[in-house]
Amino acid sequence: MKLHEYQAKELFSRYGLPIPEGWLAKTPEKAMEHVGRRGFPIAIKAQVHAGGRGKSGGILLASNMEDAYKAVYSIHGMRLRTPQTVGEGPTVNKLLLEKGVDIDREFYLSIVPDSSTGSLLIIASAEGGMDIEEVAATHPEKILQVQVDPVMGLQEYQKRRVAYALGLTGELFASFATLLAGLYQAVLENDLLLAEINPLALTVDGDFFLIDAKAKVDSNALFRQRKIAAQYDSSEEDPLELEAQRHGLNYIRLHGNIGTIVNGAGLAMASMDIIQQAGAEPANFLDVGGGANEDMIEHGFQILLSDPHVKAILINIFGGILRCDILATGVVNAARKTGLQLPVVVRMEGTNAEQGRKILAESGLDLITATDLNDAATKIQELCLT
Amino acid sequence: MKLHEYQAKELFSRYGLPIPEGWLAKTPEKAMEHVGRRGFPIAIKAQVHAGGRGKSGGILLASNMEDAYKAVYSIHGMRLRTPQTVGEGPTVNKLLLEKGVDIDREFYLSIVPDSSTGSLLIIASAEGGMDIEEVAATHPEKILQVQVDPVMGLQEYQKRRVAYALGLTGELFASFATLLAGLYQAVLENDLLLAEINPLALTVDGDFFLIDAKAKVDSNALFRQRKIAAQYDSSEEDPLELEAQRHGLNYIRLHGNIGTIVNGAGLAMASMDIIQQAGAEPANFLDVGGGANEDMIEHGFQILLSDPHVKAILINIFGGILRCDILATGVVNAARKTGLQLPVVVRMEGTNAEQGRKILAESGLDLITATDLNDAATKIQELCLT
Amino acid sequence: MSIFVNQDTRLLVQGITGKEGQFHTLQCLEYGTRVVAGVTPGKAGQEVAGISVFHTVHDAVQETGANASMIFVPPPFAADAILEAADAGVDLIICITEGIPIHDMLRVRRALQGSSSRLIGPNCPGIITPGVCKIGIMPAHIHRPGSIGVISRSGTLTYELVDQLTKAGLGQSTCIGIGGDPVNGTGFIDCLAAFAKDEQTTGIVMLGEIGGTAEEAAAVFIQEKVDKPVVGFIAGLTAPPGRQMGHAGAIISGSRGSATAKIAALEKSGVHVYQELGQLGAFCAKTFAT
Amino acid sequence: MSIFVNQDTRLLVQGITGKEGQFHTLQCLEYGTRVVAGVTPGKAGQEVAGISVFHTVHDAVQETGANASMIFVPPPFAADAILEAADAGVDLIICITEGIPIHDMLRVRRALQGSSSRLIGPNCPGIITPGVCKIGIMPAHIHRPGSIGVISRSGTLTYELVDQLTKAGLGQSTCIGIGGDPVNGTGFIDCLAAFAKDEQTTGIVMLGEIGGTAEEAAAVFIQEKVDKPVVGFIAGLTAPPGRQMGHAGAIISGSRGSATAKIAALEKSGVHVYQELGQLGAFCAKTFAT
Repeated sequence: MKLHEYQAKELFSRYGLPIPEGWLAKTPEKAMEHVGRRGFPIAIKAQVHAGGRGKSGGILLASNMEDAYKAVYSIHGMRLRTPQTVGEGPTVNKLLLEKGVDIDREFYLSIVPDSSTGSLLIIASAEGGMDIEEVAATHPEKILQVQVDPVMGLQEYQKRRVAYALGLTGELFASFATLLAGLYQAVLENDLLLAEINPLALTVDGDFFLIDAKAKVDSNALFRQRKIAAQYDSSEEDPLELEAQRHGLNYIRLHGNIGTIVNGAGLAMASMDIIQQAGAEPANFLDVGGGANEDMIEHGFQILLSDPHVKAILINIFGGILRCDILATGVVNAARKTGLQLPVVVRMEGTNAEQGRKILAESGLDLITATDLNDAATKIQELCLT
Repeated sequence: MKLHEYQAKELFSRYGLPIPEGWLAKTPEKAMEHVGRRGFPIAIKAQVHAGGRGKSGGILLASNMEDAYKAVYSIHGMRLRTPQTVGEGPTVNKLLLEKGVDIDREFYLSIVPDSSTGSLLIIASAEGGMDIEEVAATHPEKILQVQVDPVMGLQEYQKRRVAYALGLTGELFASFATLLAGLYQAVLENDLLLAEINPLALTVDGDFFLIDAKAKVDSNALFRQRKIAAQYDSSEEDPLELEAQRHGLNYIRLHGNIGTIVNGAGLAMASMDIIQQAGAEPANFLDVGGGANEDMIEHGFQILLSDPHVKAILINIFGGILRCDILATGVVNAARKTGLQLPVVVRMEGTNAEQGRKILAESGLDLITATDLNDAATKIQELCLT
Repeated sequence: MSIFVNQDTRLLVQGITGKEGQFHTLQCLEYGTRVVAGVTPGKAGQEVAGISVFHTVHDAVQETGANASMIFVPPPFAADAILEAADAGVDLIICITEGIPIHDMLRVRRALQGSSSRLIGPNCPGIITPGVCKIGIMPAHIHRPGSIGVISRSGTLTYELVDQLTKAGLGQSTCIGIGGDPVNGTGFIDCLAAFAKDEQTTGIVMLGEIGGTAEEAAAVFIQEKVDKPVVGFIAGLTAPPGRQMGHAGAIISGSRGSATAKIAALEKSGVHVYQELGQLGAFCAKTFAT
Repeated sequence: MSIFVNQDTRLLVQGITGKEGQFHTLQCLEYGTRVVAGVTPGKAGQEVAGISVFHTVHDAVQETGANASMIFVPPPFAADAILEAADAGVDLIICITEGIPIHDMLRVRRALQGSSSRLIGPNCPGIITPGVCKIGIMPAHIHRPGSIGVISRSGTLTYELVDQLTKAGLGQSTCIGIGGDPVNGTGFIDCLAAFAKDEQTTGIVMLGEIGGTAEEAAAVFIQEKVDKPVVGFIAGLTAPPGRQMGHAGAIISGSRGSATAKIAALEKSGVHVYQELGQLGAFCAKTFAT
């Protein structure tokens, strides 16, 4: 779960990290009120989940009232399309206004749990700013990676390593070390999958400020991160994906017309591959997971049926922890409630598959049964041709 | 550094551990005031560093005013001699008065950093009370030892292991788990070498109370435990040992008459062995340590000279990190300041030994030089015979 | 022979009194697995299908000599359950639980370094040596004893493959689901090394998927250390690129982790990569026959 | 040959700019040790006796290829210095510092499990292979190259012994002070194992003292694994019993840890125990001659 910039900054500031004075506004009028009261220079920043906002007009700096007015009204309500967004991009309906600071140097600093090294990885560079990915690609030696043992935690020598690599000594070392320790603590205590500050600015007065900040929280940890879970902003999400989330389903909407219901991410991806190999396009990725119950199956089915693009459905289940009888009951209930009109190819194997097939057969519903994966692919192909 | 019972309880209570209501009194009059105000039953407990106080009359329970009066006046001012004290035992000048609780069961619980397993060792037994050492000797299976990884910290499953082994389930499990976690945290954050609760009482109402509590702090960690260092009660210490401590010297007073100044604990112990093998008795153990400076040597020398039992001194230095020239200068200064009258055998080898010998030779002092350890032993023997 | 499990495996089940725990304990028992104990804190003295339940893993191990554990404990408590099993000296720990926070698993993986316990999973279907021992949630009937070793990151994809293998006349020596989480215990390389040494195993099938770089590392290992034929499949060739994790992810992984990169790495190491899932079993039969 | 250090040892000194650090760096240099770098945070760019000082151990290792470190950092920062050296991949870490809190050392020892770095100390005089490499604070001139391996918990007691050995005509292969703290790195057993395998070493002297049970464990190891003659000495036979640490200490250690118990354990394992320190060198000469 991604946090907005203003949420991430609020979170980090609770760990003593220095953020510029800022004010959130939900309307252009409120934004202009803040501008009028706070003076210049002031930054106007779109609060949407879109990397690369700066280059795409989502962040503007104003040094007088006229510029500020233009900036506020151009950003608020815009659809922000950046290299990292999908489709037309999200609509901006929240602005963060921030007092400008007098920047001397810009650093890059992030912490991520890194599975390949089994560490909490600190990534830092003296070449902060918008083009850090390019620095990583062209000058990897300018990027320091420090692996923190997740059990030992951040050590003093690691703070020194990062600070000295960034050229920070003396008093700057001390304030940077405190900042880094705070960021590390924030990552740990909030189950962050990403904490990124770019740029971390050093002002001409020798003060650090988080100019931009990103944070992403482990969705698997929301059971113990209630406060963060409550900050979830669903306004940018696809309504069907939201509906799926509510029922614990892993659903991603795509652009094709063959809906899929599969258990297991690997088999779901492979099923999409099969649909494409059959000459059609998958309408979605939908992994009902291992612990699915009747309700979840039923809701997954309903979500597919409410996508107008879906012309046919492939159900591909290989039962392990998810028993086929449970799946079958869910499908039957959903088909009855929705008055199913679409062709549905069902392929079912594994735990309690016999019982599952029996439930489907006795339901009186008009379902197309596939004997194996090859057969299912053939039947999908036939549906596409008709 | 040992804490008194009332200090240990105050420390543990900051971690949420439940202690009985109690009041400290430095005079019998104050103690009786508390008794008058608080009612019965009340426990009167000597606050001295002496294990086994209970059996030796240092803890009495009173259920009426007359008993309380007798108890307070018998304990206050007494010298408490127990199997674990040396000599006549310390004088009691502080009393802890504690409200009695209605005990159902008594447990033993302690945590120590254990070098042999490299863990923080939890020791627990359902057979709490005064005779835990006997339980350990005769029924080791009644004592549970759980090794906590010092880096991972106390895990939930370890709380369960201890609690279930003590027969604590349901609500008792929950409150015990909290107590154990608090005790562990206290050990970590205060650099404790020992945290011991014996007995840990469970009342008939299902509440836990720390009836007796011991804590010992790592002296090497006092640099970061300033608050605890300030609680140091030196009233029970030997004045010469205190003086040595003030100068960073590791000094223990013994009963013989040959004083020793040695660098390194191993060589110091071996030097004591040599004195005994030569037919004399060492007056002390004095390790001036590796980082000794002139001042420390001088003070060590002065401490030996102020012990009236000391009839001769053996200085045995093998210089490594402690350079012999530094030692020699310290000895010369101290001898001059004190107007040295006693015979001193000096044996000096190692780093800068030549310079050291030269300083001694040129000092004009009347020192007995030994060429090696055998020679030193012989010269000590000669002194003893004369 | 087989790897990691055999007829001497004595299984305990952590979370045995839960719904899934009970169901799959029964399934394992029916298959012939020697289930000797269950653990659910606070429920010592109960029984599940005749199996005694203990408060702690230490008690269970001491009383029953269990040397393997299957974990069905819910995500908030699963990391602790793994640590408990390792501390009690259980040799093989199979964690079925899905959805354990990544910070928990980083700590668990670090704690298990240097331990004598092997962790499989979490978020995995388990391990089975057909005809001998099943520990996990895989449907038993699709397996047949034989000489093919199977390693997979994905549960149901494994069932699909195994079903096809069996139907194609290829039995399995051992099938291992290593789990789909980014931080897990036993990886491709550990399994490849064990299969390479296992006399019963004559061929290996490896099912990978997009994300991470475990398949790339496995490819290097295969080239250097595995003499037996290996068939590979990577799921997610047509999946849209994953949602961006900010810059940090890109800085660490660069262009690695895509299906194309993984397929290229495996092919370069001599792995027989085949991407038609419907005919994968038939392809294996052909490949391992030569 | 020798153990742990040799002519390829490239030393860096952590805390090189302090008074003791400077003094002993000079002594090591004079002895011929290849001191290649120093580390003091905040002092990169300075020099000590011509040796470059770096901010961090990582920088020092990268620039100079140092593979050993000698630590003179004060107690509050010493644990961190050890961890830094290990993280930078330094093979051999010798920590001279005395007075490190025990909780710090418990964490360090746990962190180093499974690491490729060997820690000697803390609170130790260091290690010397006479004529080749000296890392530590021992007075150099008392040593002679030879074939006796020396292991000791006590610094100055070691000097005493080595001085006597040299005067008795016995040179040393390597002398190691493992340090007197309850929690340390390399122990008696590690050193015994290395000396047992070292061709140059023909006899071993082991100096123990009261407290702990390291000598008892070493005795068991000697009986099982060491074929070379071993002479033993235990300091503290006449020391008064240590101050009581409450019940917990007694529960853990029981009656172990006394000088008498240690001497008995060593003698039972065939170690030649001799308690007259003044004649210990002569005793070694006699024992190792047979």
